Amino acid sequence: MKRGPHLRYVLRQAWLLVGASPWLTAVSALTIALALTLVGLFAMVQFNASRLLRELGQSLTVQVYLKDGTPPPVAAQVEQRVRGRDGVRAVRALSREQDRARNRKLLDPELLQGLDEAAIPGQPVLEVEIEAELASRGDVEALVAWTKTLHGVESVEDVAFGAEKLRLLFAGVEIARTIGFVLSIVLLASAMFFVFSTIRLSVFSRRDEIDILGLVGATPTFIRIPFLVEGVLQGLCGAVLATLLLGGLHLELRGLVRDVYMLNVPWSLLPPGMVVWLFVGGPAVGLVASGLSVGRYLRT
Amino acid sequence: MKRGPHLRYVLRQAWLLVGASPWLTAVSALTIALALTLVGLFAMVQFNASRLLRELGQSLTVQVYLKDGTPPPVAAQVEQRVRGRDGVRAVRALSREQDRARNRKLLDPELLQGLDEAAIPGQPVLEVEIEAELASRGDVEALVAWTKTLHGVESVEDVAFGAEKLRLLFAGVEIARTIGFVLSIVLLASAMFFVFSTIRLSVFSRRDEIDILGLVGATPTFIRIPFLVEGVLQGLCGAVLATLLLGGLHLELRGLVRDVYMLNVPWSLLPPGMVVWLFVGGPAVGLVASGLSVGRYLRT
Amino acid sequence: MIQLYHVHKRYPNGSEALVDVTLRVREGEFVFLTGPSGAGKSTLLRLLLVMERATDGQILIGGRNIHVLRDSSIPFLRRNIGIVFQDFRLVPRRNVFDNVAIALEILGLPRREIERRVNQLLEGLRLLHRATALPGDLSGGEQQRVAIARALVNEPAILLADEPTGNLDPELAAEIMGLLTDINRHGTTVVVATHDIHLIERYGLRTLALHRGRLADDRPRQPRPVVDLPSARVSQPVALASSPLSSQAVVDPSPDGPVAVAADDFDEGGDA
Amino acid sequence: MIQLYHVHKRYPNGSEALVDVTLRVREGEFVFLTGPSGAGKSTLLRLLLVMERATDGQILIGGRNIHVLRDSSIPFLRRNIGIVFQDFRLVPRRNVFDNVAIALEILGLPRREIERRVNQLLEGLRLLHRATALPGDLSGGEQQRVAIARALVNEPAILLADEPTGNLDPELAAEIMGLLTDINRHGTTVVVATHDIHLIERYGLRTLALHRGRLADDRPRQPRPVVDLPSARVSQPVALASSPLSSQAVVDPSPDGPVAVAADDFDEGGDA
Ligand SMILES: Nc1ncnc2c1ncn2[C@@H]1O[C@H](COP(=O)(O)OP(=O)(O)OP(=O)(O)O)[C@@H](O)[C@H]1O
Ligand SMILES: Nc1ncnc2c1ncn2[C@@H]1O[C@H](COP(=O)(O)OP(=O)(O)OP(=O)(O)O)[C@@H](O)[C@H]1O
Ligand SMILES: [Mg+2]
Ligand SMILES: [Mg+2]
Repeated sequence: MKRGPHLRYVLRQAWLLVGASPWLTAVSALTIALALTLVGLFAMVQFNASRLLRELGQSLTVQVYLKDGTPPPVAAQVEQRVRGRDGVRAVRALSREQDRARNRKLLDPELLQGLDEAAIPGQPVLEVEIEAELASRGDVEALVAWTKTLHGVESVEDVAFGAEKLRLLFAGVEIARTIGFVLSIVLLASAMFFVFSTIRLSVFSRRDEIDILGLVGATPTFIRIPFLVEGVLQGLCGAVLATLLLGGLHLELRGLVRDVYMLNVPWSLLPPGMVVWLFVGGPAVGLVASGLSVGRYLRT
Repeated sequence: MKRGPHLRYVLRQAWLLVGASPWLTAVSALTIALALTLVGLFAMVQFNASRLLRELGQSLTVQVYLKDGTPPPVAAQVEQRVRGRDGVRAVRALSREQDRARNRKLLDPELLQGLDEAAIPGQPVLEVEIEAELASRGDVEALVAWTKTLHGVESVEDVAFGAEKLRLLFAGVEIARTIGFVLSIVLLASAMFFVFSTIRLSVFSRRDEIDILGLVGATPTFIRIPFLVEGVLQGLCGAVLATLLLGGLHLELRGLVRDVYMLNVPWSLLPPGMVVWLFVGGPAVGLVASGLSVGRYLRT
Repeated sequence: MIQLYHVHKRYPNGSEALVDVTLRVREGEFVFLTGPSGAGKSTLLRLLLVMERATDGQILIGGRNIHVLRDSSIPFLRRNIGIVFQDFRLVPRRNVFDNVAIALEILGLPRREIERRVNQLLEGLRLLHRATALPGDLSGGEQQRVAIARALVNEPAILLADEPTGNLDPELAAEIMGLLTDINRHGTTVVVATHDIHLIERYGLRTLALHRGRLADDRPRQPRPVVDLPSARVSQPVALASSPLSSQAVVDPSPDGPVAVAADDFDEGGDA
Repeated sequence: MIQLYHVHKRYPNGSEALVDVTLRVREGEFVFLTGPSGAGKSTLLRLLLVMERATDGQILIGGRNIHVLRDSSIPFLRRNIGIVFQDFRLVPRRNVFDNVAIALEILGLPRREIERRVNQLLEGLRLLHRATALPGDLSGGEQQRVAIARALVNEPAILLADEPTGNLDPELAAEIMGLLTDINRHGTTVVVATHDIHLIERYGLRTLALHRGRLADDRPRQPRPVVDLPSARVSQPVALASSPLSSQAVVDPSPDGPVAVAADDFDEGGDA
């Protein structure tokens, strides 16, 4: 006798549930959308911060300044020693003149006016490209330690390395991550709470119906199924909304980053497969929330 | 005959409304709390960004490097001319040795080992303290233009000014502001929507009661008042919660900023009077939301 | 007191609940309204309370045309009309005492006065021991009596009762009828909608019969009411002196004299 | 079919709704349950449906002790019991057809079968023209008939009816009673709680009287029922042949024979 309801009946009842209180359905769908959007935003920030740091790590170079007048053979010897180290991808030697030419390009043309060539700083330099795995601030410190060992090498006058900048960048990313994480947790918790409680209210506002169904012999499963389907439908609507919202925000943020930082932004700042996750997560949230709330009501 | 209900009756009914569905009341109070917390966070970010920039503007210095070997009289003359300009608060002249001593302090002691005194960079310098009103990125550009005019002055070799850093800072602040603003708008709108709809649901779940009161001769005002009081109570609860939440977040953020940026943080990052605003805004939101929802129901 | 002229009521779904009903109930009258299920009895009472507006025709209550009553005046009309709904319409989240007290809270009576009156009435209806119970925890008959208490407590000029004894045993029904005739004797106009032929026959009062929305019969009051049908088992008459209503009538006690419902009573007074 | 042994029911608020009730209703019997308001009639029916659990004592239905019934078996018990509630308990957001169809949807009957049975029954109860109306748009009597239809539609082994004619005019009441005696004649055990002495007297069936929770009287079936009280105005007997129940009885038609409710019917079957 343990037959479930007909599909036709289920769809009809779920549709009636939606139609009977479109307002409630909209609230639930919107909360789910909001929750998904927040998760999406957080994922987006995480994804892009990681990508940025990975790219930074790939193009990291350390400038090893050699003492002025270091003879080419000694320079070549130093180059050789640096090249042999772990984590070094490439070493490029620049002579005093090459360095000066490079600096001239970097400097303000106005500044250069009236200055003679010799006034432009220049020094023999080894540009060391480092293959670093930059995943945390600890990696930066390790890199700093690594460069310090170069000071012991003869003929090395100075080692320039944007450690301070990197430290600041990491601090910034970390602070953004932490704030984002705390906010996401707070907002996600609230959103989950809302989804749960709106669906619970939806169940609550239909407790007469649920009671009566029970009284005429419906099994808890039979009563539950239309509510679960409703939850899934709300989750789907939420996923659609969240996709639209995130798409809009994505465009907005891309434009912002491009205009303010003048950076070349990759086509998509969204983690791949995110839309799929939204469309899995939305219905799942709806299902779980409605399952919990109907289950709770039916048990008491 | 247009007498309102007794205060005793109103309080009793409002209390019964709360007690009859503590869940709904909790949801409403929490939404209000969330909305207020978000407004508070946004105000906090705004407030601190402005303060930071104002402080930056006050302690801004431009280093005017003079050519090595500039005779003291010429230096004094340049100093005089710079001092005469608009917006200059103070000028301090450093000799080559004073600059070198200062740089030594800044440099890594390890780096200095084995270096002779002369290897430490040093140059006669004018430290120009500028009184700038830094309110927008435009102000930075104006400052850059101002410093450029110093390049024309004879004996000036270079003008160092953290324009790039400032630009970056402003860009960062601006991007944070924009994201914060967009997010706040989105989240506030959702929160307002939720407050409105939870109170509307609360009214909805008591429509039998409202109908019956109307049928026995209660005026719309009489019916409305307990709901309005309930809304105000929910707003008050929301304000208390928001104050606690913001207090907690404030401590958290202060700790974070201090630990990560190693900055000396002022005792309070909260805009003054914010708590008062929370306690005005919470009940106001509750009142308006409940007024709107009861009004709507009573009209139809 | 109550006058209907060619009243029609068609619900949005098309059912014709009332068709060309013209009738008049004088002040202080006691009238039964009867007719088969779906005849339009409840609809007629709903029109009097302006829960629905007539599709056509005129309805006068206390000389005032309620067809053109402003929405803001409706509460003041309703304060003069006590009603017992067929499905009771008690507030589920308020206990018995509060449900009855509502009608007085609305009038802004002092708390002690409210308590005195409500308790007195509940006692008369044998409900005092259930005063703190919620409606959901009452038996059907108990709920019905709470609904009756709420309608009576503010001593209205008109009392409308829809099937007020449908859930009561004959003994209690007789008591309720006693209460209603008592309040009627003090000037209140009473209209009782009922299917209970035995009730109607026993009291021999004026009876309006509806049939498919039309007024099919208007049987005048019988000179000598049949009070003692063998099957009715009427108990001792209700102690009228102890009834809260007899002790303090605010309306004119002469059954045919002018009852204190002026047309202006339905307005919000001078401060409207 | 129904056996109660020393059943007590005390509600959490302390009211003693049933006190030491012992009674037995045999398969295929038709029993009236009567008693003044608050006597415990509805409570007794609620216990049979396991909406409440008895405080003390044993209740057997179809030989099975429902006092120890697992929660998960309750729905299967209820499918064998049709019930008409005193306050109807229709689902407000489903129309008349859907309200009646619920009892069959639960059983997983094919849609066409559901439509056929529901429409036939609605027609018999003169409700077919209101099939798409919501309960809130029905008159009291119409709601009551929908509740009756829902209880009858799945041809239960036991039918419990709480005041099933309280909102019906005598004519319709007689038709409903005809329907109930009809289903009873086909083997269904029927228990009707009512205050209507006239109804009880007319049919002369076994009558159990409760008084303050105690079984005060058990009057056996009268050999010659009085069917034609002058006031009853009973219409022509209901066309039994057209009733959906007579055409396809699932229960044994002999009134005293064993009715097809095995104890196992209340369980979820082999797949539980
Ligand atoms: N809100 C409504 N919308 C649509 N139709 C309605 C509504 N209320 C009542 N009706 C219909 O109007 C007719 C008269 O209903 P009404 O409730 O007045 O009957 P009644 O005489 O009170 O019947 P009963 O004795 O069964 O209570 C019925 O056919 C009913 O279905
Ligand atoms: N849920 C409940 N909680 C507390 N007390 C209850 C509850 N339900 C009923 N009672 C009380 O139990 C007693 C019996 O109630 P029950 O509903 O069984 O009476 P009844 O015989 O059906 O009366 P009526 O003819 O008025 O419907 C009453 O005094 C009632 O107040
Ligand atoms: Mg009616
Ligand atoms: Mg009962």
